[in-house]
Parts: sequence; C-alpha cells; structure tokens
Amino acid sequence: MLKLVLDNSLVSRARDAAAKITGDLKWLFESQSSVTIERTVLRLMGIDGATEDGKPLPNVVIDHLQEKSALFSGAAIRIGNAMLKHGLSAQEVAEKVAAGELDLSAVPAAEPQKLYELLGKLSDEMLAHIRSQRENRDSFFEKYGARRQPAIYVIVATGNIYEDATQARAAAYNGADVIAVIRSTAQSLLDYVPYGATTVGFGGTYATQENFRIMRKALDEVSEELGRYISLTNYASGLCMPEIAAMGAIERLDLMLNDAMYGILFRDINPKRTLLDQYFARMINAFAGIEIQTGEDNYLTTSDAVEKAYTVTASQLLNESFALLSGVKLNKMGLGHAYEIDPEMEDSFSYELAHALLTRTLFPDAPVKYMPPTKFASGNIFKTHLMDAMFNFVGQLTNQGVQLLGMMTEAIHTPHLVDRSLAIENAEYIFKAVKNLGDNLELKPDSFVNNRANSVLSEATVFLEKVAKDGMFSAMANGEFADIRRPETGGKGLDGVFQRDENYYNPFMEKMKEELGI
Amino acid sequence: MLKLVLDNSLVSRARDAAAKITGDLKWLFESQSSVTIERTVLRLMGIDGATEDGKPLPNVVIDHLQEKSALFSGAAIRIGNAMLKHGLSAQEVAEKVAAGELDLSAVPAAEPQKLYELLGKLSDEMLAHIRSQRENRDSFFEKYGARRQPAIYVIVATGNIYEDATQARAAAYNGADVIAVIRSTAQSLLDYVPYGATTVGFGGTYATQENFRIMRKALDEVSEELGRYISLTNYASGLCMPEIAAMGAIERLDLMLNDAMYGILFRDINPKRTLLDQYFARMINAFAGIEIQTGEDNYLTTSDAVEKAYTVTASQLLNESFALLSGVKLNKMGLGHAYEIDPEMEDSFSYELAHALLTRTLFPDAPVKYMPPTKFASGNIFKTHLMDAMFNFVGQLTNQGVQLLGMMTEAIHTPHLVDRSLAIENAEYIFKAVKNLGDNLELKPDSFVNNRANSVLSEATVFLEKVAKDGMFSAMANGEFADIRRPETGGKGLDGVFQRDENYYNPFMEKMKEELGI
Amino acid sequence: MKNIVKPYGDTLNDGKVQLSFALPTSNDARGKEAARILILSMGFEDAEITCMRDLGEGFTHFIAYGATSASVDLSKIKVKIVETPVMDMTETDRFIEENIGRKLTVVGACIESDAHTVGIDAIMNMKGYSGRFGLERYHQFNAVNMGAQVPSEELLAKARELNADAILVSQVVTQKNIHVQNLTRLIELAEAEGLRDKMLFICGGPRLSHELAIELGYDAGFGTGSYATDVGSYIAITIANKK
Amino acid sequence: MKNIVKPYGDTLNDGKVQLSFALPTSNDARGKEAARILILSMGFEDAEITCMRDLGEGFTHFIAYGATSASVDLSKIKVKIVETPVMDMTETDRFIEENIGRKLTVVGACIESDAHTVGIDAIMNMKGYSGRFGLERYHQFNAVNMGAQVPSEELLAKARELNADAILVSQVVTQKNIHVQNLTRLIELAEAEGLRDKMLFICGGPRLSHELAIELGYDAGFGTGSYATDVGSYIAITIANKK
Ligand code: B12
Ligand code: B12
Ligand SMILES: Cc1ncc(COP(=O)(O)O)c(C=O)c1O
Ligand SMILES: Cc1ncc(COP(=O)(O)O)c(C=O)c1O
Repeated sequence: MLKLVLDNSLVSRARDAAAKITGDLKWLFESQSSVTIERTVLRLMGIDGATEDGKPLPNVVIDHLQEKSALFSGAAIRIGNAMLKHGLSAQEVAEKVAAGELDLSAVPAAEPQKLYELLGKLSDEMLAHIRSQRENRDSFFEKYGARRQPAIYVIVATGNIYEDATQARAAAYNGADVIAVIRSTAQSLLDYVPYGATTVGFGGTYATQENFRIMRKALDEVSEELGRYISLTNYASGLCMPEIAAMGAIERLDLMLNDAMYGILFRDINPKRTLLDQYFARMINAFAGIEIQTGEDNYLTTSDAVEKAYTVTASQLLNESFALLSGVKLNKMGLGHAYEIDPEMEDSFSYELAHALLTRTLFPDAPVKYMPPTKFASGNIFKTHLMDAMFNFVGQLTNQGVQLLGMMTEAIHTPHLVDRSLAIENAEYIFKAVKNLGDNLELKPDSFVNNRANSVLSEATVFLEKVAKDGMFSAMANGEFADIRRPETGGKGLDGVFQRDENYYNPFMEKMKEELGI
Repeated sequence: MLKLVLDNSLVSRARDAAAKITGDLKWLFESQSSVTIERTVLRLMGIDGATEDGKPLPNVVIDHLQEKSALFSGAAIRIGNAMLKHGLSAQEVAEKVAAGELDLSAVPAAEPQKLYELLGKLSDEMLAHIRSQRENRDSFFEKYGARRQPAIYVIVATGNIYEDATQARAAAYNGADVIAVIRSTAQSLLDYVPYGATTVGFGGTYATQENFRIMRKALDEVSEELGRYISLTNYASGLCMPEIAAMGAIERLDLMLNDAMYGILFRDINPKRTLLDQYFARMINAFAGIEIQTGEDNYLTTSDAVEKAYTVTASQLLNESFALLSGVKLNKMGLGHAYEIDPEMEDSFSYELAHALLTRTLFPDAPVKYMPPTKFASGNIFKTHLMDAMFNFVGQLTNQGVQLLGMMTEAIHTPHLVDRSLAIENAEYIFKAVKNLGDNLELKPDSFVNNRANSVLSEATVFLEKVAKDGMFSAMANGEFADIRRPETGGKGLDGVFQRDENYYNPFMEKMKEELGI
Repeated sequence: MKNIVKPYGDTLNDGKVQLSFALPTSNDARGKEAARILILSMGFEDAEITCMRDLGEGFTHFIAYGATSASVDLSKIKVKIVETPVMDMTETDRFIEENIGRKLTVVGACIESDAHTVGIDAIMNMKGYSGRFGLERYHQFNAVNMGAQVPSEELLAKARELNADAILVSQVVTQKNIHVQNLTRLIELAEAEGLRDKMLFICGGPRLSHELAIELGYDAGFGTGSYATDVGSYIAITIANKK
Repeated sequence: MKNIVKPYGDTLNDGKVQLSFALPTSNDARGKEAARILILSMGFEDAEITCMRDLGEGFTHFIAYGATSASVDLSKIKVKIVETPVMDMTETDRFIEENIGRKLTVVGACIESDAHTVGIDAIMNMKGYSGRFGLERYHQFNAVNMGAQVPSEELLAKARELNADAILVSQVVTQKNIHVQNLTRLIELAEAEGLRDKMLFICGGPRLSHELAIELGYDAGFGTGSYATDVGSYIAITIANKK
C-alpha cells in the first residue's frame, strides 16, 4: 500500500493533546448522569412500550422521578425497590407509574442485599442477551466470511420501514455489505425514542426498536440467502444517544453512527449533556461489539474541505480518545472522513489522497468510515457518478474500512432503487479494477501528497494543543470547533443532566466497565 | 511521471527486428508504383472533379493509361507531354481524356528539358501550397498556444457533412481539441475517392476533398472564436491512401489515421499494394507536417487485450520503422493503443497502466494515440461512462498524446451531441483531478506493472524476430499477424500495382524525398 | 411565429431521449417487452432497451433510448423571471444610498424542519459564496441571519421587531413537497398578521424557481446558482421603485 | 387478472423516470421551461430539471426526473421467445445423433456492408465465447463461417451448394435501420430462389430480438448474450421436430 511518512513527533503531540482534553472531562463522566442514561437503564432492565398518546414508558418513569426529585441515585434503585415491594416486574412497575398508580419516590428503600441481588440478576440477564447477540454476529461472520474491505455501505431513506426493508434487501442482493437506515430529520432533537414500527418520516425513518427488529430480520434472511452477513447500522446520536445504543445492542445492530461532538456542534445540544451521554453510549457499543462511526464528514459539508481538513483530523483524534475512555477497541472505531473537495480544483484527487492516507496512517487499526462527495454533487448525475468513482478509487487505493457509497442523485433526492444499485456497480467495478494497484506504487517522500498530509497533521496538532490549554468547554464556547460557538450552559438538554448522589448506582455501567476493563 | 524500467536489450532487439523487416521491403518502394500513387500525382498536379456519373477524373485518366499500357513511366510524364503538346492545363487534359477526345498514349514525347521544367514548376507550386498550409498550422499554434496533452479527440459520425460540421463546432465549444470525421463504412475498399460534399453515409461521412474543406473552414472559424486551434483528422487508409493524404495536405488536415498494415489485415487489401501505398502516403503526411495515427486498437477489438497485448507493441514498432522510411518525424508519429481490457477482470487498471506506460516509454517523443474501451462497452451507459473515466485516468497519468474519448453510448449508436459533450466533461474532470498525480508516485521495479510491461515487450520481440526471419510477406501469409492469413498475391487491389520502367518519374516523390532528407 | 422543436440526438428533430427507470418486472424477455410497451405508451415512436439489470426483490432496471413524438413550441414559452438588472456590491450600496437613502434591513432563515443553512449563508454571511460577498458585508444592508430550523412564527416576530424590508427564506429539503407546505404556511401566517404587504417575501433553494415563488405568493424566488448580488440588487431596485 | 405497474423510484407506482436529452433551445430559464413543458407533454405529471448544460451551437442538454402517468398491464404482455430448452454441447451432439442421425450443416455470415464478425464468430468459431465453444467444435455440426461483408447472393449460393440445414446471419450495424433492409433483402431473395422453406433462417446481433426476427420472416433471432448452446439446441430440436 502507499505509505505516508508522517512526522512522528507531531503524531504523539496530537495524541497527547487529545488525551489531555478528554482526560480533563473524567470528572463529568464520574459524577454526573442524565435522563437518557437513566432511561437507558430502564430499557436495559426490560422496560419498553409507550402510553396511549405515544410517550415511551422510560420517559414516563424518568420524568416522574425527576419531578419528584428522586433521580439522584439513579433509576435502577427506585425501580428495584418498587419491584421488591410490590412483587412486580420492571415493566409492570413502569406501567403502574404511567397509570398514576405508583409514586416511586414514596416506595421505601428495600434491604440493600436483596436490592443489589435483584439488580444484579436483571442486569446479568440483559448483558447475557447482548453478549449472545455479539456472539451471534461473530458466528455469522465466521460462517459467511469476514466483511470485505472497503465494505460497501449504502443508505435507505424512504421514511417507511417496510419500504426500507425492501430496498435494503435489494441492495444486499446487488452487493451491499452494510445497510444504514437513515433517520428522519432531526430525530437528534427528540428527547425520547419513538415507539413501534413507523411508516412516515422526512428524509429518513425514525430509529425505533421495532424498526431495528424489522430491518434486522430482513437482513438476517437475506444474509442467509446470499451467504454473506449483511450488517445493519443506525444513529446513536442526539438527545437519546445511550438509549439507541442499548436498543441497537439488544437488536444486534452492527455499527452505530456515534460521534462525541456532533450533537453539540451540528444540533446545538448542550455540550455537557452530549459528552456525558456519549460516554455511556459508547460503553454499550463497546460491550455489544458494535463498531462506532463518527461524523467528521459534517465539518466538511459545511466548511471548505481543504482549508478545514485539519478539523477532521482533530475530531478523529478526539473521537478516538473519548472512545478509548469508554472501552471501545481500536478495531471498532470507524472514524470518519469525507471526499468533499471541489471537483473543479486542480489535483483534487491528490489532495484527497493525502487526506485519506493521513486518516489510514494515523489509525491503522480503525475500520475507517469514508464518506462520499455530497456538497459538490450536482443535478448532473453523470458527473456525480464520476466523482463517486474517484471516491471509490481512493477508497480502494487507501484501503478504507467502510465506503459509504455516493449516489449519482445526491443533489436531487434520497436514493432511488436504481441509484443505489448503480452506486454499488460503480464501487464494485472500481474496487476490482484497482484492487492491488497500491502494491505497485510508492509515494515519493518529498511529494505534494506527503507534504500535504504532514501539513494537515501539523495544523490539527496546533489546534488540539490550543484546545488542551483552554479546555474543551471554553474552546467550544469560543467557537473554536467548526466556527460555531457552543457555551457550556447553552443548547438543548442541559436540564436533563444531574449530579449523582453518593448512593448512585447503575448496574449496567458498573458491569460493563468491569468487563471492558476500564 | 511513473517510470518503467525496461530491459534495454529487449528494446534494441525489437527495434532492430522491426528495421530489418521494413528494410527488406525497400525494393518494393523503389521499384513499384500503384494506380492510387499515380492518381495522387494527378491530384497534386491539380486534376480534380468527376464525370457526370461520378467517376473522379484522376481515376478516368489512370484507367485510361492503364488500359493503354502507358502507365509504367508514371502519369506525370504523360500529362506533361499532353500539356505541352496541346497547350492545356493538367485539368483540361484530364477533361479531354474523360470526353474521349484525347489518347494520352498517342501523344508524342515532349522535349525532355521542357517537360521536366513544366513538371518542376507544377510540383513546386503544389508543394509550396502544402508548405504554406503547414506554416499556417504552425502559426495558428503559435498564436493560440500548443495543443494540450493529452489532447481531447472526439469523433463526429452523422454521415452528413453539414450535420458533422455543426456537431464538430459544438464539440470544440465543449472543449475538444481534435475532431475526427468518421468515414462511411468501408470506404477503404473503394478504389477511388468520392467527389464533392456528401450528406449520406453509413456510420460516417465519406472522405472527400470538399468535405475536408467544409470541415476545415468550420473549424478555422471556431478556432478563432475560441482562441484555440482545433485540429482536424480523417482516414488516409485503404485503397486510396496516398490520394487522401494529398487531399489532407492540400486542405490542411492536421492528423491522419494512416496505418501501414490495417488495410491488409482488417480490410483484406493486397499486402504489396498497401505497403507501397503507405510509403508514399506517409511521405506526403511527413511533408505536410501531418501527424499520422496508427490503428493498433484494431488488434484488440478483435482479440483479447491481455493475451494479444504484444501484437500492439509489435505493430507500433513496425509502424514506427515504416514511418521513418517515409521521413515522418518521431514527434509526428501518433502510434496507437487501446484500453480494451475486460472490466470484469481483477486489476484491469493495473494491466492497462502497464500497457499504456510501455507505449509511452518505448516512444517517448510520439504523440501517442490512445483509444478508449469499445469492445466491453455495453448498453449500460452509466457503466461505460465509468470505464471511460478509468481510461481518462490512465491517459492523464501516463501522459498520452491524444486521448480519443470514449462515449458512454459506444455500444448503442454513433455519438449523439449529448454523449460527446458528456465525454468531454468526463475527460476534463479526470484530467484535472489527477493532473500532477504521477509526480507523487513511483513504480516499484519488482511490481506487477513493471513486470507485465517487460513481459509484453519480450513477447513482441520474439514475435518480431520471427517475422524478420520469415520476411513480412510470408509471415502475413502464414497468419502470424492477428491470426489472419494474408497471402502476398491475395486481397484487393493487386492489379493496381505495377513495376516502374526506367523512365519512371514522380516529381512530387523526388522533391519530397529531398526535402525530407530520405 | 411558431417554432416547434423536438429533442435532438444527432439529427434535427430526431426526438432522441435517454430514459432510465425501474419496473417491478422480471429481468427477462417479458420484462423487456413490458418496458418497451411502457415507453411506447409514453408517446415514443420507438424504444430501444439497451440495458436490463436485475435489482433484486422483483425489480428490473431498464436503460433505453427512444424517439419521442412530443414537441414544444418555443414561441409559446412564457417564463417569469426576476427582471431587475444585477449590480455588484459597491453598485448596490451606492444605488441604495442614492435612491433610498437609508439602510435596508433583511431577516433570513432556514425555516421549520430544514437545517440546510449553507444556501442562506451563501447569500447572507459576510464571507459569501463563490467569491461574491454576502449581504452582511454590504454597507447598506442590515442583514440578520437567524440560521437553521427557525419556526415561521419566530421569523415573522423578528421581522416585525426589526421593521424589516425583506424576509429571506431558504428551503432545501423537498421530499414529499415539505418545502411547499412550509412556504405556504409562512405566507399564510404573514397575511394573518398583516405583515405580507409590509415587506418583500423572498425564498430560495435548489428546487425553487421564481415561477414557483410567485405561485406560492412570494415576491421572488432564487434557485441554484444565485448570489448575494442577485438578491441584493433585486431588493434595492424593487424597494426604490416602490417608493 | 390485471397487473398494472408503473416505474418505481422509491415508492411503489411513484412513476419516477430519469430522462436526458438535448433541445435546440437556450441555456436559460426559457430553455428550462421549454424542457419542462416538453416533459409534461410526454405525459409526465411533474418534471424536475436537475441539470442544464450548454452544448454550444444553440443546443442545451437537460437532465430531468419526472413521474410518468403511463403504466403497463403485465398480464397483457405477450412475447415471442425461443422456446426450445438449452442443452450444452455434448447434450446437443447426442441429441442430434439420436434424433436426427446425421450431421447438420449450417452456413453463417455477416452480410452486406456489415463487417462486425465478432458476434458470428462467437457463435460459430471453434473457440466460442465466454467459455462456451462455438458450433465448429460440435461433432454433429458442419459449420461454415463465411465471415464479413458477404453479399446475400453468395450466402444463399453457398447454402444451396452445401444443402444447408440452417443459415446464420449476423447484423450489428443498425444506423438508419440498415439491418432491417439487409435482412429483408436476404429473405426476399431466398423466397425468390425457393430456398426459404428448405432451411432454417436465423439471425442475430445486439439490436435483434426473436420478436423482430419473426416479424422479418425469420425462424428465430438471437440478441446480446446468446451463445452457441442457445443456437445449437434450437437448430437441433427444431429440425428433429420437423422430421
Ligand atoms: C450539506 C448538506 C447537509 C448538511 C447541512 C449543513 C448545513 N449547515 O447546511 C447536513 C449534513 C446537516 C445535512 C443534513 C440532512 N440532509 Co442534507 N444535504 C446537504 C447537501 C450535501 C448540500 C447542500 C448544500 O449545502 N448545498 C450548497 C448550497 C450553497 O446550495 P443551495 O442550498 O442550493 O443554495 C443556493 C441556492 O439554492 C440559493 N438559495 C438557497 N437558499 C436560499 C435562500 C434565499 C433567500 C435565496 C435568495 C437563495 C437561496 O442560493 C444558494 C447559493 O447559490 C445536499 C446534497 C446536495 N449536493 O445538494 C443534501 C440534501 C439537501 N440533504 C438531504 C437530506 C434528506 C438531509 C437530511 C434530512 C438527512 C437525514 N435524514 O438526516 C438531514 C437533515 C437536515 C435537515 N433537518 O434539514 C437531501 C434532501 C432531499 C430532498 N430533495 O428532499 C439532499 C438533497 C441529499 C440527498 N440526496 O438525500 N445535509
Ligand atoms: C469491434 C467493433 C468493430 C470492429 C469489428 C471487428 C470485427 N472483426 O468484428 C471494427 C473496428 C472493424 C469496427 C468497425 C466499424 N464499426 Co464497429 N464496433 C465494434 C464494437 C466495439 C464491438 C462489437 C463486438 O464485437 N461486440 C462483441 C460481440 C460478441 O457482440 P455481438 O456482436 O452483439 O454478438 C453477440 C450477439 O449479438 C449475438 N449475435 C451476433 N450476431 C449473431 C448472429 C447469429 C446467427 C446469432 C445466432 C447470434 C448473433 O451473439 C453474439 C454473442 O453473444 C461495437 C461497439 C460495442 N461495444 O458494441 C462497435 C459498433 C458496432 N461499430 C459501429 C460502427 C458505426 C462501425 C463502423 C461503421 C465505423 C466506421 N465508420 O468505420 C465500422 C465499419 C464496420 C462495418 N463495415 O460494419 C457502431 C454501430 C452503430 C449502429 N448501431 O449502427 C458501434 C455500435 C459503435 C458506435 N457506437 O458507433 N467495429
Ligand atoms: C453523527 C451523526 N449523528 C446523527 C446524524 C443525523 O441525525 P439527526 O438528523 O437526527 O441529527 C448525522 C448526520 O449526518 C451524523 O453525522
Ligand atoms: C487505420 C484505420 N483506417 C481506417 C479505418 C476505418 O475505415 P474503413 O471502414 O474505410 O476501413 C479504421 C477504423 O478503425 C482504422 O483504424
């Protein structure tokens, strides 16, 4: 493969700065919790369903506890107490709360030993299920063979889960390895996860547990037909990050879009809330063996891909560092980047080659997620198809982990059946044509490509060192990320963050930490 | 640029063998002539036009001389005698012959000094015109700047010269550098050049002098509008090779498809006739500063591009050697090759890179003509567009001279206006994207690409050495070229070849030889 | 005078059109015939299926060329286009100074569920787009960009508060015609609040045209490839003319 | 039972079709409107012009998506297809031996102005195509390939001389329907010479279908992706059945 010669001192300076930035936030992870983290605990304890007017039971219960100022020790204890006291299942407890028949704050504390035994049993059961899903995935890959690299990743985005399933099956049949169900616009901003199968959405389909199940089933069937394991992915992102991660773990999603900072920067979610939520969400992903995928492409769809290339590198290093804190393995970190260079630019391919190699070189074990041209995609489908071909070329030449295929209709509509199939044909042709091309070539050390990679790295290093000095929160407040100002106390969802008390207990987090060795 | 390391001993062995093969044919060039060579002389003396039933006057005159067994000294002397005797212009002489009013064989020989003076004057005039056309071309390039490399070469093929002109102007407007007017099917096999403007043809438009003129005028106009000199090309190929070369020289075509062996192998024209005709045709091209282009693509459209890759190399070396004998400069030899590898093949791009680099490395000064995928182009226009993109990529990466653009509708119809414009867009995008990519890269000496190039070269060398031993004519008779048997006395047009007598005189050939230093 | 034209492949009025679509049919001779008949029933005179690809799930992709019998009379084409001339930044500033004599206030936003701000930013932000500065950079514009996902109510409230001369709305997402819904709602609210005639209502986005904007009750619409210069000139000249 | 279908973009029967064509119109709002109206007049319910490109010489290229109102009833589709089963080389040889008991003679050519021999070679030559041997390799076929640009008269003369069981004609060039002319001429000559019913007449080429072949008076036609196996089986079975 083509090899970059990077300035190693820059590499370690950048990594150190990232570690310092994320390390400085340990206090947050160790002392705070949020409503969605607690709702996640409820879900993992088996609470599911929604009231008649669509409010999910986990929200009903947590809102109830918050209202009663009874959330500081975490939801698990409160539910455990009620289960023991009334001899109910967790679900029954939640239903009673929803019916207004039970005030959890009024339930007396159970005998600690019994309580912890119960919580221990409940959490063991769920973690065993998640573990078994992880093993199922492993055995599928064993049976059908490992995922190809770059893996062919396509999206479905009809808004209707049943239509999505049809399109997903067709995509698999056409050669896709990974199916992403694109989420309805701005689900990020919902402080609950909708319930049940959904057939209406804008630009995508809601992430719900039932939708996950429907899609997983469709893909398991088609995997068997094709003798190739088809992976499924969705978004553990926004105000319900850990809940969706948990749903994904339960339903055996294989990858999850899960960026440490996306919510803050691109959705104006409160910084503390986001960083805290991602900590637990990633732990769940790590435990479930789910590959996380980060959203660095978002920096480039908004800003210039050459000028701001370093923000991608910086974000990757931060995402890596945050992920390590949550126990994510290096080979499950689908760090992101994107081919967003202006096609009218001379040597656009060489620039992109430099950026793509930089990512691969900095993160050799990561199944890097490579995003296609979108910003400069135009209504000229023939031209866009060619830009996607160049993207596929770089993807194969630099051996990316996951190739999120570009669609020739990117500038027009969410993908039609035909668009997706032609995108796969494009990737398969190019991948095959340049399969081992890289083995023939060497990169000149004094070449533009090598120099460009080093200069991007150097800009990223300087940036990270500044953030390390200022601290993450003030850097965000000062608009140092993506030119967007995000004050520590601004944005959505801060009221969902709370300081834990000394009795706080989250059985899942404890056990996962132990198993993940963090 | 990427550099091949070729086995130099193979290079010289191959070149030596080619020189031996072509050198062995000097007797042919020095002792024989053909009807089309003589018709060319007439044309250069200013004879043009056709009888009412469409028979061109040069044919009328030469047929007359042949019938009268009066051609052995060449046509020039006979015409000169008649001009002097009757005080007529060459054209008037021809018209009288056509009207049956003049028997050239009956005209007594003129006084030698007067005769040679007249022929000298006539030939000086025409050669001066051709020279001035060459200078015009040079000054256009000086004024507008040199041709870009790779130059963008597209075809027009409507069958109607006026429609062709519209399409050519549009193509220039869209970015084309070279326009080829594709010839009506099998004009090769006509032993005359049709006369006048034509509006009906199959798969192309007849090559006629008037059509050349119409197209040159259109392109001169558009060159001025765009401030870019648009080159024009056609086919000096088939049974009228030198006549068409002469027409092109007169009308300032800039390139000519002119292969030494195409007619023999792919049109079953007699080997002697073809090799003889190409000798004079190339001399005219050389004198006129016209870039010749050879037809190695034809080997690959019929046979497998990997298995028979060596036939391309062998043909290039022979074409080079024949061209040198005719005085063609190295920088006017547009040797051909083609991207005809099966897109379903793994590493098709690397194979092609090896072949394309081999051509560029063997002929560093040649404005190599690179032909697009045609055989594996399918009715899937999106896929074909991608194959053309890979072709454009290799073209830029290996710095080819002329890129004959592929059309996404190659497998469907002769190009529509839209197809051509999208093809140009494709090339311009890719050329720009990978403009200086090659400067970043080095080819590993032990790489597949380098080894492949050497092995093709070695197969070509072995082949050429065998042909050198057997002699060109017996090799052809034995089917060693393209697996097609072409006996020395077979094929069309042998009856048009004759042994010159000791008085033979072709003023144009003499003078051009002198000026070209051959 | 009539001027009837048809699509052009390589001969005037040959009617040649390329088509590509999926059908829920089998990838075989029957499917091909279905596609051919479908194309003929669209008024094509012939239909050459050049490619069939199996899409799975019972669908087949067809690529085809046909010669359409449809034609259009160019002499009958009427389009609504923004007709004010386009001035550059300094010209517009000078024009406002000379002809209006006060700064113009414009309030912009990407409304409702739409979060695609790049378009409105291109028009409004200092930096601009493709080398043309945005309205914030103009001396004679007071440009307020409210950003993404702004509820119509908030946009109108801000415009009322600032006594705006023009409202700029961006809509990029068009799935299920959501842009039409959103734009209609904004205008209806403005009318209900009596704001409609107090200021210019201008919308933009890649699938918007001046024509559609007029249809929806706006003063002007700007599509792909519009710049601050277009919008700025339009606002300045239109307001100067109104005076 | 009716089974009416429409093109499918991402929702059943949404009718979505992609189009691309040139019009002799300007590359501006007027041109765009002309293209839109043209598409609507082809029976599309909406027309989204996604791209306009200047082609020079007064032409503009349009790329568009539209939703067609046309549909096709699958239950009404009738296609003529070669219905004999396909056997491999050894099976065909055995079949001929057992059911006909003598070698079959076939004469092939690419007729008239057409010089594209790769297709007929793929069917006839020893080597075959895509891993399937050609008819020359079959023990029970006596295959004579006359090559390129063979005048119809010569092909018929050779077939008569060899007392052929089948004639194989290839036609690749289709510009201005030259293939239809050539194929028609051959059949007319054969009829005039009384040869038409003495042997099978089979044609092939990338733009040929069985349907078109039948229409032109041939026994069978083979298009893109046919192999010696298809043709060999068809000839063997049809001749065995005739006996
Ligand atoms: C960048 C981008 C994003 C970024 C937006 C970042 C940001 N801050 O804006 C992010 C990643 C956040 C994003 C998210 C989504 N996107 Co988006 N996105 C794009 C993309 C790639 C480019 C859009 C763009 O920036 N164009 C560049 C600007 C300069 O062009 P423009 O918007 O057309 O603006 C020009 C003119 O239209 C005009 N103009 C525009 N507005 C205005 C206003 C006025 C007043 C005036 C005068 C002029 C004017 O002037 C501008 C300059 O010339 C397009 C695909 C594409 N290539 O077009 C998809 C696209 C628009 N997105 C799409 C979708 C579906 C989404 C999501 C819903 C996906 C999902 N389910 O998560 C989300 C949700 C966003 C939401 N809630 O709206 C679809 C829309 C499909 C459709 N037709 O409905 C597209 C077409 C992609 C696709 N094929 O699926 N997206
Ligand atoms: C190779 C080729 C050539 C070679 C031919 C070499 C040779 N010995 O055959 C050369 C370079 C000589 C050539 C020349 C020309 N060509 Co050409 N050529 C092609 C090309 C690239 C490939 C054709 C091919 O070999 N296909 C592979 C074979 C295996 O496929 P096939 O022919 O379809 O055959 C299969 C089936 O159709 C079927 N089949 C075919 N025949 C038969 C017969 C029977 C009995 C049966 C049962 C089955 C059968 O079985 C085969 C195997 O599956 C096509 C473009 C393309 N990609 O298709 C243009 C193409 C066919 N050529 C074209 C043209 C215009 C020409 C020229 C006229 C150009 C010119 N003005 O000089 C000349 C003249 C040729 C002539 N007189 O006919 C056009 C035709 C346009 C049209 N639709 O009318 C095409 C489409 C290119 C283009 N877009 O312009 N060509
Ligand atoms: C990391 C990440 N999360 C979420 C989303 C989209 O989801 P939403 O619209 O709900 O923010 C994206 C979109 O690009 C993303 O990159
Ligand atoms: C060298 C050469 N001459 C001539 C031709 C075509 O002309 P014709 O059909 O008259 O042989 C070709 C076609 O590829 C060619 O390569």
